[in-house]
Amino acid sequence: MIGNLPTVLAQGGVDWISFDIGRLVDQFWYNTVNGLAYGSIYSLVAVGYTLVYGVLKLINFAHSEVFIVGAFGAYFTFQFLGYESGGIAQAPLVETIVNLILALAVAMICSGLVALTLERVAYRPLRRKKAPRLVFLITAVGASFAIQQAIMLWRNPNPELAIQLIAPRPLFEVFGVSVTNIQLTVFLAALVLLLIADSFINRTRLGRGIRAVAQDPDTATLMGVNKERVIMLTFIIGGLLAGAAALFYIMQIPQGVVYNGGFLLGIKAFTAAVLGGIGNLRGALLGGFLLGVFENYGQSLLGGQWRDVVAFVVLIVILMFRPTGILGESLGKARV
Amino acid sequence: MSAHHFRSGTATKVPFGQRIRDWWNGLSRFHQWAIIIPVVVLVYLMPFLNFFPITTEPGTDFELALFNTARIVLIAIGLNVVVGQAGLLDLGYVGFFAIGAYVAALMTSRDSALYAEYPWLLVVVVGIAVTMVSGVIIGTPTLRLRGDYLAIVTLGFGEIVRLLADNIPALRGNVGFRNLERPPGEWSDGTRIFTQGDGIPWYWLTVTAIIAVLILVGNLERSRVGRAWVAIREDEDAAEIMGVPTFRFKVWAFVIGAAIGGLSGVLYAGQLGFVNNARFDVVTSVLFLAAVILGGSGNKVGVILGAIVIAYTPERFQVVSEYRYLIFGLALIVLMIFRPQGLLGARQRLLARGRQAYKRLVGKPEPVSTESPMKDSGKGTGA
Amino acid sequence: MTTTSGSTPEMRHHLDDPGTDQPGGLVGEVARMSAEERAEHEAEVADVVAPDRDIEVEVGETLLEMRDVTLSFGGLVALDSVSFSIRRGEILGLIGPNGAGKTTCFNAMTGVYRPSSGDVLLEGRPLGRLKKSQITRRGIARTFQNIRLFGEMTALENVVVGTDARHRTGVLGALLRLPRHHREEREGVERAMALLEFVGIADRAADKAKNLPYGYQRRLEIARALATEPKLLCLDEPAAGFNPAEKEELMGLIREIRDDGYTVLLIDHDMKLVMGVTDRLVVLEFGKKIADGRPAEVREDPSVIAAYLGVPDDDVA
Amino acid sequence: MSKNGRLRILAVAATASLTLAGCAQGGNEEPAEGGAATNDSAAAAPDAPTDAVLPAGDGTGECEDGVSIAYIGTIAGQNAALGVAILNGVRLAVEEHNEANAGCQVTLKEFDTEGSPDRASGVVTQAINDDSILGVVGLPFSGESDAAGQSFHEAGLVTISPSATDPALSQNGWDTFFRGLGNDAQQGPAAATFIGEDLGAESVCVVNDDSSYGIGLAREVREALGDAVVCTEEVKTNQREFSAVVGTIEASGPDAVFYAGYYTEAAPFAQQLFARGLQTTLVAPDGVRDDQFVQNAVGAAEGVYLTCPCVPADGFGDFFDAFTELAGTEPSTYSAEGYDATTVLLRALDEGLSTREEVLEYVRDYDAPGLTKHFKWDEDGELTDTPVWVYQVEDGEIVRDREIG
Repeated sequence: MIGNLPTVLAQGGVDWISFDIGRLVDQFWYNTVNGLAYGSIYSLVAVGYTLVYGVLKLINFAHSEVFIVGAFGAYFTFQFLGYESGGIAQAPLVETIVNLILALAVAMICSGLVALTLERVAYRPLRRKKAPRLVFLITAVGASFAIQQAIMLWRNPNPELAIQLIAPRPLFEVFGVSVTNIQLTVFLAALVLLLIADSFINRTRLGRGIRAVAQDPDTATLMGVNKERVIMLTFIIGGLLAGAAALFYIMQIPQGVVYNGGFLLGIKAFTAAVLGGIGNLRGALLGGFLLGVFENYGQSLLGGQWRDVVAFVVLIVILMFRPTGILGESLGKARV
Repeated sequence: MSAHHFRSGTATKVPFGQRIRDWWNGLSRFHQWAIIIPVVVLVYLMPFLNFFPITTEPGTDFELALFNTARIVLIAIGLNVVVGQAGLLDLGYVGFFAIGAYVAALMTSRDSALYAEYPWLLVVVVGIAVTMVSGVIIGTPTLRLRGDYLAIVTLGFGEIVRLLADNIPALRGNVGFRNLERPPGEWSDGTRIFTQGDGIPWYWLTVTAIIAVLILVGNLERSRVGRAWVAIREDEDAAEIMGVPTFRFKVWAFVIGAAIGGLSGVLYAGQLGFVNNARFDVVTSVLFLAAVILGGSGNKVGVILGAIVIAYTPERFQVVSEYRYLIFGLALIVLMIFRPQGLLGARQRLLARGRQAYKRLVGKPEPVSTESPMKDSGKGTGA
Repeated sequence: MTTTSGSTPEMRHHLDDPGTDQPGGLVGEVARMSAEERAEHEAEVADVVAPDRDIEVEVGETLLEMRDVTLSFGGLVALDSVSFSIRRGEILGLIGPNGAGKTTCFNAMTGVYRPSSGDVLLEGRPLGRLKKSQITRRGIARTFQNIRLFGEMTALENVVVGTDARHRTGVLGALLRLPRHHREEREGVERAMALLEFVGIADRAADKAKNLPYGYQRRLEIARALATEPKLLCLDEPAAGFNPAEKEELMGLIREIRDDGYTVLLIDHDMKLVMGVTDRLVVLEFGKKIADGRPAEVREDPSVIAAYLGVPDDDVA
Repeated sequence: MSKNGRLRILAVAATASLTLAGCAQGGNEEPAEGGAATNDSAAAAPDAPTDAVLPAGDGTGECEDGVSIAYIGTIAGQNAALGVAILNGVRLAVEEHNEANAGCQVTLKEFDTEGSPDRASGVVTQAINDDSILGVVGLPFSGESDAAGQSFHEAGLVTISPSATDPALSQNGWDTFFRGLGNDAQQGPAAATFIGEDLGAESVCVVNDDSSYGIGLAREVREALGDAVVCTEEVKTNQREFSAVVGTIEASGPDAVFYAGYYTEAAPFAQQLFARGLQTTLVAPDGVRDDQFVQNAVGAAEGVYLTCPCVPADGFGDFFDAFTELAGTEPSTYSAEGYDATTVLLRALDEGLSTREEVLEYVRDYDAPGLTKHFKWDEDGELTDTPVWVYQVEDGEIVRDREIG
């Protein structure tokens, strides 16, 4: 009877959640290193959410699918280049690097194209009709769904067989934690791409256009900024970075090429964008790294099964108490 | 009632749906009942209309397909209160459905530490009560947010409900609860009325629940509560300034939607006899949302039709079943672009007394306004 | 004595015609009534619209008081220690050049913004931290500069939402259709219908608000605000976009509202309208009050003239 | 290669120890010397028993028209490879039977549960409502079997599971449940013994997924290992990122890791486990024993030991060839068990039995050898003869190592 309830709850209280601070401390550096490597992927994807939000005030729910299409693009490039699943390729280093860059290019192009198509097909007609924002979100959800399902029907619900170009190997140790060659590559490459994107937005004329539209669309239009072109540009930049993220993702987790592989990652990247301050490119960068690290601390503290809960709780808490994130909203004010 | 009542002197073509509505509104109360009652009887007799164009066999058991369709209809009616009436985009609605199912599991499965021989009706009541409370718990903090932010936060809560089911050992995660108790009752030959295999009693039960819910929700819609919801959907700030306690009514919309979702969850769990954490993901939430949007958010008849399309089509046409998520995803895009109000737009009629007053004053029955595109409820961003 | 009495008796149909902003239009049976019947009918309407109209109103007793209200956003001071009061039964005009803080003042009264310092007192009691909806129920109603109706609702329903501010049926009462629900519904609809007739748009009661012509929408907003049974009605540029004839009619309507026992606060750019209808004026400039008095006095005030120098009377499009 | 020293030694030693012919026929190789960690030898694959009852029977089967049996289990969903390996065994059995028995043509109906318990309930109802189905091969996974067992029991429809290993399944009082292999109460302790004695591991981390199967098997293994367990972790269905779990394992530095779950998660887990140069031996159960695991773990599968209550099929010459021809791949985990389970049901139909009750009765009293083992069930539906084998991944192939229980 209900009499059991206290017992169940009490037992549950001891059982199902416990705080292992010792483990948190023990694995602090391990989690930091892993969190930064994984978080750089969040950062790259988060940029797409942030830019589009900054300019259109729209959560591009389908951005996670932009990402996963990039993953498939990279995967099929591997296949096309003659890599086979199962083993680790033994190609010479130079060849491997060239192939990786090729895959990066294909992934970025695939994602960029999907993002652009999405803008054209799903969002632009609505913008023309001056549809309410909720309609945009529903369209985005529908697009996300449709792309996922199309991939699933084309391939199948199971992940593609893994292909790995570089075998992971510990390179050196920081704070007693070994860093693998893949983690280092991914982290540095992501950082470089983010810096390029940042200086593009801050230094070039087109980038200034994006900032101007984000700050005040009407004035920007009056000042001669072509709003449509700016919108297109934000989708393309977001798409390109998501494509890069996709390659880095399958370098770390080669089993991740699967139709719904973008969903959770997309939500987390969005969380990262909100965490740093949505609409703010540097916020996305910061948010991605922070979320990657927090998530790992959380799972050390509470146990592996709580990892995703940690991410969602971070999302909710931030939206409720500081909806403008750490660095504040608005792309326009992103210049520090 | 003839055409000159709504478009005098113009030759504009009257849309078919409009004509149907005007015809319907022109009927007397008595005539309306004379049509409603046979329709309801027909709905109850559906399990016996198991022949060619309607049947889903041999692919799917027809009675169970009917039950599943009815279940989705019930969910869509509940979600329509939240999305269609109050304009709150809830992407975590499946969470309430899950809570209802889990309450049933916890109370009636022998795998549960809380198991006892509760009367089944009590399970329904507790299920609804618990989901309503969770509606308050989830709604109170989140409903200060608007538009997109609300959608994402509800999605987060929906996922957290699922992950909690995964992580709390008492909720048995992927392993789940087996052999849930079913409603009592035996046929004259001593066999149980409610079994997993026979969809008919479940279908009847659900249809009865749908009718009850329709009446109750209809009561709300035709009252100050329903007006407050629409006002909030249309312009939340203006509603507040006109004296509508918007926050309270938003929470109420959430809670009432939750209650209906919970009821549907209890029925679902009862029929299936098994509950685990697998069917409560975002994909399911979006499918529910598709039912509401497809039919016409804010229009009960539309929403029911939308739910039937979503649930029945894949059972009827096995070819479709594989492609259904793709089709519904594309349908959402196309619909939003070309017909954002859904297959049937929300209709707005005067209140019953308003009609009389209007007729008294103007000397003719009111024309019916139609076509409601989804309204923006997300002008502001943060809390 | 509705404003409708002067307009053409022809039937108005439900054709959207934004061009005809002519208010009024007595319809149907009312149009066919004899003069006697009509007078009786109008008396009935007036009764419902302003149930308290026969109560002797003490003009001059303070209804609302702004006491040293200061409002600043960041570094920008929008209202700087503004004090004035509104007396029961008067039409007070709030004027000032663009950006003088008129609408901000409105917003401070209706709870949209909270004063950084100072108090807003209604009948001697400070509004404090009341929510917007609570303030409405205390007795302040308003219209909006840029019309904000519930577009998908019918005109009648828009007004009934206003009457709901005085209703007490809860969710349970509505769910179970308790007697109070029925009583309040009946009262609400009757009152709303009477209000629509009062502002002259009853013939379009069944139309969606968004389908009404512009002039009707403005009138509908007034009806909706009146429906909340306010002690103070705040009108934010109600004549914006009106032609002179329409403005004339609006002035008549505002006077009628006052005569029915309401207190009115009016913002408008149009000096002619404001001067013509108000009993008293408060002038703001750069968030400060620079004058307060009867229209004739204010018109002569040098600081007001200075503030308005070069600003034509009807600069509003 | 990404492998650490110890594993490489194991792998090299094992490679050296076995004469590897991709698909060894006949299976009477010389037992060779074992490697560094153990001194056992790779056992020979058993031959098909000469008296094994086969689907074709004696070709005199007589039954009513339209009788059918069903395969219910994953076909295209999660961990589909495991289901398809069984399904092909079932298909082969039915095909051979129908060819040989003109008087009894049995239809095979296939139902896809996608391997998930919640899906299974509905699918099973469909099958139960189909009156032509007299017996069921399935369900393959423990979780779905658990969810659906009561329904079969109520419907009196006999089921023979070719692969569900959760011991609790036979303790529910379902008189329609029969298990065509050993359960985890045999596999778990056998695996523990193998880890402790054969591999000589003194510290073990036990990781399980969130399925009934993983949880149950991990419990058995932990109990049998006792104090040797130095850490336990749980992962989730569909999880792909395991850095925290790996971190905990790394901190414990165990000699061996036992992963109780399915290959979908086991592959990325193995890959991430060894990516950072961790030195340990990974042992996984039947749910991981599939080529998909080997391929998806990209190199990390090398040297991994796989326990399985399944008998190597390379010794069953005719079956092996026929299966390879039908399926286009060699028999895999539980292909032969699926074939055997189908045989039992087909024998019942050949007797002309036409009700579920009669078929159930027939299976209950069944007592005859099959390809993999002797089939005779106790009152719980458990077999008495339950071999457990261990396999190892060598050069990207899953190769039998020895019988352990």
